[in-house]
Amino acid sequence: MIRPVLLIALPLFFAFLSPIIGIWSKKGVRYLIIFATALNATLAGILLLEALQKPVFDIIGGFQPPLGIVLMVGPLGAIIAFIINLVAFAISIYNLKVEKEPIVRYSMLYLLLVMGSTGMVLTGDLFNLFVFLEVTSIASYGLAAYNKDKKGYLGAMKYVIIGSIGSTFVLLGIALIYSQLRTLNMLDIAARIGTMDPYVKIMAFTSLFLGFGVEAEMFPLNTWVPDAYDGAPHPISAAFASLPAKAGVFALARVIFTMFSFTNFLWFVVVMGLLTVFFGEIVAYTQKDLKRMLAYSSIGQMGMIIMGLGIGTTLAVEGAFYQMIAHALGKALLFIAAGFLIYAARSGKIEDMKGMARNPLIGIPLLIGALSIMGMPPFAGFYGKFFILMGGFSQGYYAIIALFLAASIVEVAYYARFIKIVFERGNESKVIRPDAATYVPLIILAIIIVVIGVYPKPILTVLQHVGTFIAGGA
Amino acid sequence: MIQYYYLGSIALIAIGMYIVIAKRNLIKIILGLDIMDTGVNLLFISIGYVKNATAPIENVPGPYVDPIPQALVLTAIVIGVSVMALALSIAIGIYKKTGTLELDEILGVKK
Amino acid sequence: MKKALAIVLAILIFIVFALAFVKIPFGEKMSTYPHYYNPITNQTSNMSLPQHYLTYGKNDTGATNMVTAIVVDYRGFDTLGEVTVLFLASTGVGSLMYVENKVKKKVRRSNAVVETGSKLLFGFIILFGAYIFIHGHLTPGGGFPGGAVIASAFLLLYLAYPKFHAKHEKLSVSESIAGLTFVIVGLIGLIIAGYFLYNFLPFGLPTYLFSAGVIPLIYVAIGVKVGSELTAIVDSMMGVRE
Amino acid sequence: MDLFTIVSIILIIITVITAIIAAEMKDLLSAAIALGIMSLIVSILFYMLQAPDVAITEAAIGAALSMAVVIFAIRSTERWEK
Repeated sequence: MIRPVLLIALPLFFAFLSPIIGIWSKKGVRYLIIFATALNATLAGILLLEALQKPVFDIIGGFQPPLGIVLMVGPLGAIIAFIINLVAFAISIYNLKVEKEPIVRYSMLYLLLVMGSTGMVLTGDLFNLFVFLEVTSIASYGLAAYNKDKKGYLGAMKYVIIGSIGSTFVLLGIALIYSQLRTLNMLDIAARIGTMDPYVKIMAFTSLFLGFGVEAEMFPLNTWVPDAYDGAPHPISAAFASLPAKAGVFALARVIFTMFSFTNFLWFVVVMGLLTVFFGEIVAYTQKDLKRMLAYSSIGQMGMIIMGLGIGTTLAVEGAFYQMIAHALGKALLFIAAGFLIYAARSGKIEDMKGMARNPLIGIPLLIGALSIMGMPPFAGFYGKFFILMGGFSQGYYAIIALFLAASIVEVAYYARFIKIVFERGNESKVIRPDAATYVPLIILAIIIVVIGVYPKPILTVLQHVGTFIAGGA
Repeated sequence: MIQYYYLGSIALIAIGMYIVIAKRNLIKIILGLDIMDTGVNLLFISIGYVKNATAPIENVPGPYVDPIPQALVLTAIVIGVSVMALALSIAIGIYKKTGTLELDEILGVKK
Repeated sequence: MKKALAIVLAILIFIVFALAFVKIPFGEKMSTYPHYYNPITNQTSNMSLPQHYLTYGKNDTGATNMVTAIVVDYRGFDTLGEVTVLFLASTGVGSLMYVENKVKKKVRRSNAVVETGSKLLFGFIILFGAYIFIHGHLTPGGGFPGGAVIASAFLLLYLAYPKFHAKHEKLSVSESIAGLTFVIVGLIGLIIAGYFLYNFLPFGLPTYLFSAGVIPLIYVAIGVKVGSELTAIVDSMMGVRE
Repeated sequence: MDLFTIVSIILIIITVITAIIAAEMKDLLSAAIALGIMSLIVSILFYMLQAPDVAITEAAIGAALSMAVVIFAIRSTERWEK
């Protein structure tokens, strides 16, 4: 039996340990980080098996909730935590490519980013969620500016400003809830949410929704996304798309379903999601820069997830979670590949990358990732989009479905254009062989994408628990 | 009637928000974020206040005020100063690269 | 134009939240607070959460300062996260302010009065900071203000001796050791009692210095950690002067 | 109105005014000092609201150290807002 708290305590332990190790060996710290994320992924996998039997509650400090803090891990939280740690493990291998000093500090920030995102998913306490949100975002600020060039600084600055406004809103929402219910435990809040004044309740919901929307890349609050992704080191762009973003959208799901269990206010979520999809996909189509295109595409995909949550039927939420998993895997893969392509072409422009992916070690995973993100049938991304569509259909959101499909077509269009360019014949002489730190994570991620696409039964088994999640369970 | 403490703290939050949106100087914006933080902290503490009560320390007789918001605000203050220090060091980095702190000039150069 | 928009938005936020806070009473008696509900045992309690802390806090944790009891014991996990946030900030500032080749800068000496005065004061300030965090479970104060006071002692040195530089490696080692202490105390609790951050030491007599189990231990760790982190932040920020 | 109310209202008004001064000052150093004064007054307010722990922390961290950090930052960049 495994305690969820280990997923947080062990990375912390390793992070606090690494400055001491860093005095002797910088290389040692980098391998320590790989080891820590691998250990975490394993533990998260075991935790997932346990959570499938029944939700795991880990009481911290020995005080019953709501007196103390409790970690609340249902099957859905466990699978998101597992995917986050798995992707984090893959990216930590790619981290070996980062050469810029101070590398020990970089490794610590990265490990704590993973820890913060995991904590956001596992916790069952509202204020604790805020603390982990801050851990995640402060680690992200530091990493976004790590390149110490103008692009990186500007992206990080935007991220800091918008992120701080978001966290102020989260705190305001917590203050509103606390002032009426005098509790911070999510399930306690859920049990007594009906006794809140309706106006205060809606204000609290909006504050929390906007606050977590920053990390979830929701529409009016996502202007930081392209700049921060563009300016960050390549592994960090990959990590941003799959760790804090997924943790943020899971926090949104917690707010919507676990705490507030709204049914008549969900159209608001759908509209926000749809706006996000449109903003992301259409701007992505106009981008010439690879990382910016992927960043905008990430916004579009996050919009689809938020929409799926907003439609609110079992099928649509299942789709949203499937999409979260597929997007975390696929986007991380594409960003790692993008890092290689930019390195090979010595330019961030897509048109300079002619034929750069003709090496099978890069090309095949890249193709798999892109097809999965586009939502092509045999790969992981297909089920997510399909379920969201079917869910919307059953609710009669026909206009929204049409718009959603249109956005998906735009997405297919620009990915097809990108694939065509990178596989085109031409300057074969310039194609270089990737080294192990690049292709190993790519292959790991590609294999997972294919496996859960071809054989989705395990994921679907986990997602059967969506019904209890929507009803307010763990 | 709305309480003056609440009004004051919401006013601080609104002033901070105004600075962040209207001002174009990076350090000014960071100061604005700090004002917003302070406003939220004051709001939290005033939520926990109980009339004619004392601080929640057992040496003095009760009734006591609500201790939870105080614990939360302790956390929030430290988080606020952490964000501020990091934001300032990013601003210094921007200054080193561009020689200015004005957002308009920085973004204007980029065009 | 942008200014007008910002003013309108600020006023809008003010009104919207003011309307929400009209509904929230100020300074009401604690007996009017809603009672809490335990989601695991499915029971509604007969008192509110703050009332529970104030009534049973001394028995549950052994501390006489309830804020400390909540910060370190009931919600100790938050505090661990918070310490991590500060650690991240000092790491982040350090990594952003990192320069490959440190150039020696010419600095002016400050005058003799300032130098001697700060030398005299330094010890006292450190002592005061240590007092604040060691007595955190008995009197107001605790690891965070205590650490900040210690950092301000170093700040004084930085101002009085422009050449003064705290060794970054030493700072990060003390940071690490304090952080590791916190995590290890938590893990020992997990091993002994099955709860992370469990207060496994005997509580002793309330109001005595050695009471409240692990709380003083954790607060000392937090104090050292906060002190060295804030000093590291100040040091990194000072490093950029020319 | 009792003394608590009167003193609180006066202090809150001063807090808001210092915040506005901090917003409108072109001299960043003065703005930072105004912010430090605001933090100090807020810490008095915390003390009046029976939160001594928070008051100490706000005075030590919010007023003293964060001001020091801001002033260092201003010293290594520029002092005047355009």
